[in-house]
Amino acid sequence: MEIFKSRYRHLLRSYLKESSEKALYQAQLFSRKSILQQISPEEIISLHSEALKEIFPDIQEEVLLSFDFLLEVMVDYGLAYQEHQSMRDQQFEIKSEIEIAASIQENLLETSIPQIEDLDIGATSIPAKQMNGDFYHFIQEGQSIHIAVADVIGKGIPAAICMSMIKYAIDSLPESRKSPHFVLESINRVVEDNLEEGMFITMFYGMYDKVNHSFTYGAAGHEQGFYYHSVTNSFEDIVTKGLVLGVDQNFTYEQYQKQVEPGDMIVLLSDGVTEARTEEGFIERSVITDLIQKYKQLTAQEMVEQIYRDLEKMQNYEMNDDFTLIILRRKV
Amino acid sequence: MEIFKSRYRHLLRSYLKESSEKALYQAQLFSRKSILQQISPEEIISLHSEALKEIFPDIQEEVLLSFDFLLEVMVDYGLAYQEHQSMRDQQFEIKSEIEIAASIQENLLETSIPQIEDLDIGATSIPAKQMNGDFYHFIQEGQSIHIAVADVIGKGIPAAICMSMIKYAIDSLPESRKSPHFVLESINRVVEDNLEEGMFITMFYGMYDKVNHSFTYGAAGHEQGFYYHSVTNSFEDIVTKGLVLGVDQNFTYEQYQKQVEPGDMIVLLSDGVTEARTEEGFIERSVITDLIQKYKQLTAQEMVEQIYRDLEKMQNYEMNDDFTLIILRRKV
Amino acid sequence: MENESYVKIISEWDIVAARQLGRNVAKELEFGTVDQARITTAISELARNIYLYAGQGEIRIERINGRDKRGIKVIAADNGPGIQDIRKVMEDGYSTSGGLGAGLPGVKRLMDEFDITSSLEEGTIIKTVKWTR
Amino acid sequence: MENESYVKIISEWDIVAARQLGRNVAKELEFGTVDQARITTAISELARNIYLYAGQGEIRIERINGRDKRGIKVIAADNGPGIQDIRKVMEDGYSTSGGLGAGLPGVKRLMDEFDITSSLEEGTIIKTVKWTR
Ligand SMILES: [Mn+2]
Ligand SMILES: [Mn+2]
Ligand SMILES: [Mn+2]
Ligand SMILES: [Mn+2]
Repeated sequence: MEIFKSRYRHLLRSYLKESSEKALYQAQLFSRKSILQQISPEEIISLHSEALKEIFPDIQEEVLLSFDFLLEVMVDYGLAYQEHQSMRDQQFEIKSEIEIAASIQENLLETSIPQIEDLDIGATSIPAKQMNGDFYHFIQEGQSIHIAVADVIGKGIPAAICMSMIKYAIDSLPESRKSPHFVLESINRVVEDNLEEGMFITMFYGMYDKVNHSFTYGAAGHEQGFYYHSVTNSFEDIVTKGLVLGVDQNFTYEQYQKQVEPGDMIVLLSDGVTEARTEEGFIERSVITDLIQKYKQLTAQEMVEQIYRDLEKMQNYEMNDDFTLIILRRKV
Repeated sequence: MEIFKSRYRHLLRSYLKESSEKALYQAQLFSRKSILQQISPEEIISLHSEALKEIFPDIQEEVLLSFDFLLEVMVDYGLAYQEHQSMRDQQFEIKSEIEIAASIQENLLETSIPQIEDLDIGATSIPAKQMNGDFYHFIQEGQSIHIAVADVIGKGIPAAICMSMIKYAIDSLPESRKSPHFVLESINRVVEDNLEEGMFITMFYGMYDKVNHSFTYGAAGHEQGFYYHSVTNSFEDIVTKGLVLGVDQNFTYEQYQKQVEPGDMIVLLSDGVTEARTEEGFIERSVITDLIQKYKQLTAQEMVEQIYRDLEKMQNYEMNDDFTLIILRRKV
Repeated sequence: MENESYVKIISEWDIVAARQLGRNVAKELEFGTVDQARITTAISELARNIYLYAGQGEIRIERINGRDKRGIKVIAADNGPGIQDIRKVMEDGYSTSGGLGAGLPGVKRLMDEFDITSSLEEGTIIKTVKWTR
Repeated sequence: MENESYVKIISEWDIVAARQLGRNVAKELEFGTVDQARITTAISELARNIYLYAGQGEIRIERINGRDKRGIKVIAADNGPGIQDIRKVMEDGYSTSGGLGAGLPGVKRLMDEFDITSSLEEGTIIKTVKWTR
């Protein structure tokens, strides 16, 4: 402190002598050091008034007195400043916690894409912030491949915790209860029981029969996917009815079925894909089908990744929602 | 700004006239308002120098010049202060996310304390931060009451996500696999599979037989509890051997049994209880048993709550770790 | 006792009286001007809390001696409803952002020692100490 | 052109020259003393960044006219290695906590407008404006 005191007096004295920009530059460098040493603004006021007293022994008594007043005002500024410093430390801590949590979540939700002779499957899910509130999950059981895609309304940590719950809930269902409408109905009850009022989850659940090449599915308020007909080279929406999860405990979900022909594609997604927001507003759903057309020569995994990259760029690298895109293609 | 200017001049003038404490109190109230209006400290310096110029028209030119220097120093303080303000806003956002997450977690981990004629049970679990990395869970099944207590190494969000996983893992075990050593071994495998390198969980698992009044238990590196013998009015440690979960996939856990007599107590806890840190360092384990002695006339639930309050105060309300304390007493 | 004096806090102007008492003692103990201002701000905050939340109470000021140092002890006592969640009021950011001033975390920062007890029955007692350097 | 002047930043003392140029223009445009100090601090920060990270570059100062207002435009240009992660350097807390000063977020706060482009090939150009009120 003594060093700061004499340094301040020295710098002030040379400023008063030369009135030079150089002295003011040194004032700034001084300030930087004193902030680093956690010298608070009221201490700076006190340095200033003491320096004035020494430099001008005949200074008006009342001018010196005025610094008591200024000091009093600055004490509260000093406190606000210290408080913010301590909050900054907390913040760094929280940020590193979230990073760890995100990597745990990634481990927990890990699901491997089934490798099946007749099917080409690609999937990607990328969070807008650090933690993902979207979720997809593959299960192979008997002659079926189950595919779940879900999206919690809300993002970040709360959404991520919900997703872990949904995954465990699906995993604990016995095989006999895993047809789409059963799954949606059970998860709906779990969500009702466990989640707070005002939390909703949308979900798509499908079952691909590897032997008969039929796709059975149902959904709860989830963004509609696309079905690509190879013969006509055209898309249709995968239309489903069903309330979002967590609203009505007793809701019964409908179940649909499609016969999948060679070359056909099933495209599942979250609203983060279709609600990509560019400078001109939300994109049209046709942007997605155009991209699929454009990349349909690629493998399913290459397609989903390339489409993500294109949409990321369209949005100037600022993603507003978690992004999940899955493509299943029946090979010839 | 004009209002602040004339108000400042007015207050300073009356301070210079009366030199009164009242005027300084008003300086503080002024400061509070100007902070709220995001007036930065360099602006206060400018208010001060302008007020001086008006109050003392004959003030030395050089004294006024000195404020240019002080102003230059304060600009950097103002910036640091503004930066912290913007970080505070971010922090409120994250905090509200964490609050929602914490309440979801509370819902997810909710467990009700069994009401049994022969037993008096009290339990409390209080997080050090918003999210709890400690966890307890009661299950009633047949003639047994199962009690799990676990503690993730680490606190906050990552720990909380792990805990949700452990709860689902325990709940999905079939009844036949719920003896303590089985539970510890299965959860150990789940932890190995799902958690990152370097994450550990300690756990105690016990089963109270309501008919035979025997207590069967085992633990994985968990803080030792206490057993209170009513006949001798004395405590013994509940000693267990067993590696923490998540280290060795194939570890086999030992199982122990105790015959519980009327008036006896089983005290289970997390290390947040025993590692309470006061100004003199960590407390002795005997502090806990002394507190139990002191409050043993109370119901089990009153005991755990009163002991928490005492330890909270001993630590000057700064809890360093999640705190979980459970007491089971066999009634006469 | 000569070493202890107090001010009853009933109206807002008693805050000023408590500040004055604290500042006088701080001056006598030869605290520097910055520390004088800090001690006074802490007293102001404590007195204002009593005035705003407890309705009435008192600020006691003591001169105290440590091993080889002297200090000022400021005690704020009231019979108000007590503080429900002490951990919460000791958290940063709530009082300042709402314009409520430094709050108790601020008082803690301004002083060297800080202790608080609060209960529904006995109200709140806050004891703080600052030592001369 | 009369409206634009510049200072080459090679040594630390060129920072002072850039500040001086900026302050003169700010004074002529009749900015208040607080704003003069802020503009100068922003220039100082930009010049110092060039000196520390790019080795050399220049600060250009322009007087500009808006619809019904006047302003000062400060441009910092260098041929340094460019900024790898612009989102990172625009985040709060990194530079001040390490004692590196206000950093680019600080410059952005001090001025009214702020724009940055940076690439490995063309170095970094930062354009900032402050308007008289
Ligand atoms: Mn979502
Ligand atoms: Mn979404
Ligand atoms: Mn823990
Ligand atoms: Mn612990």
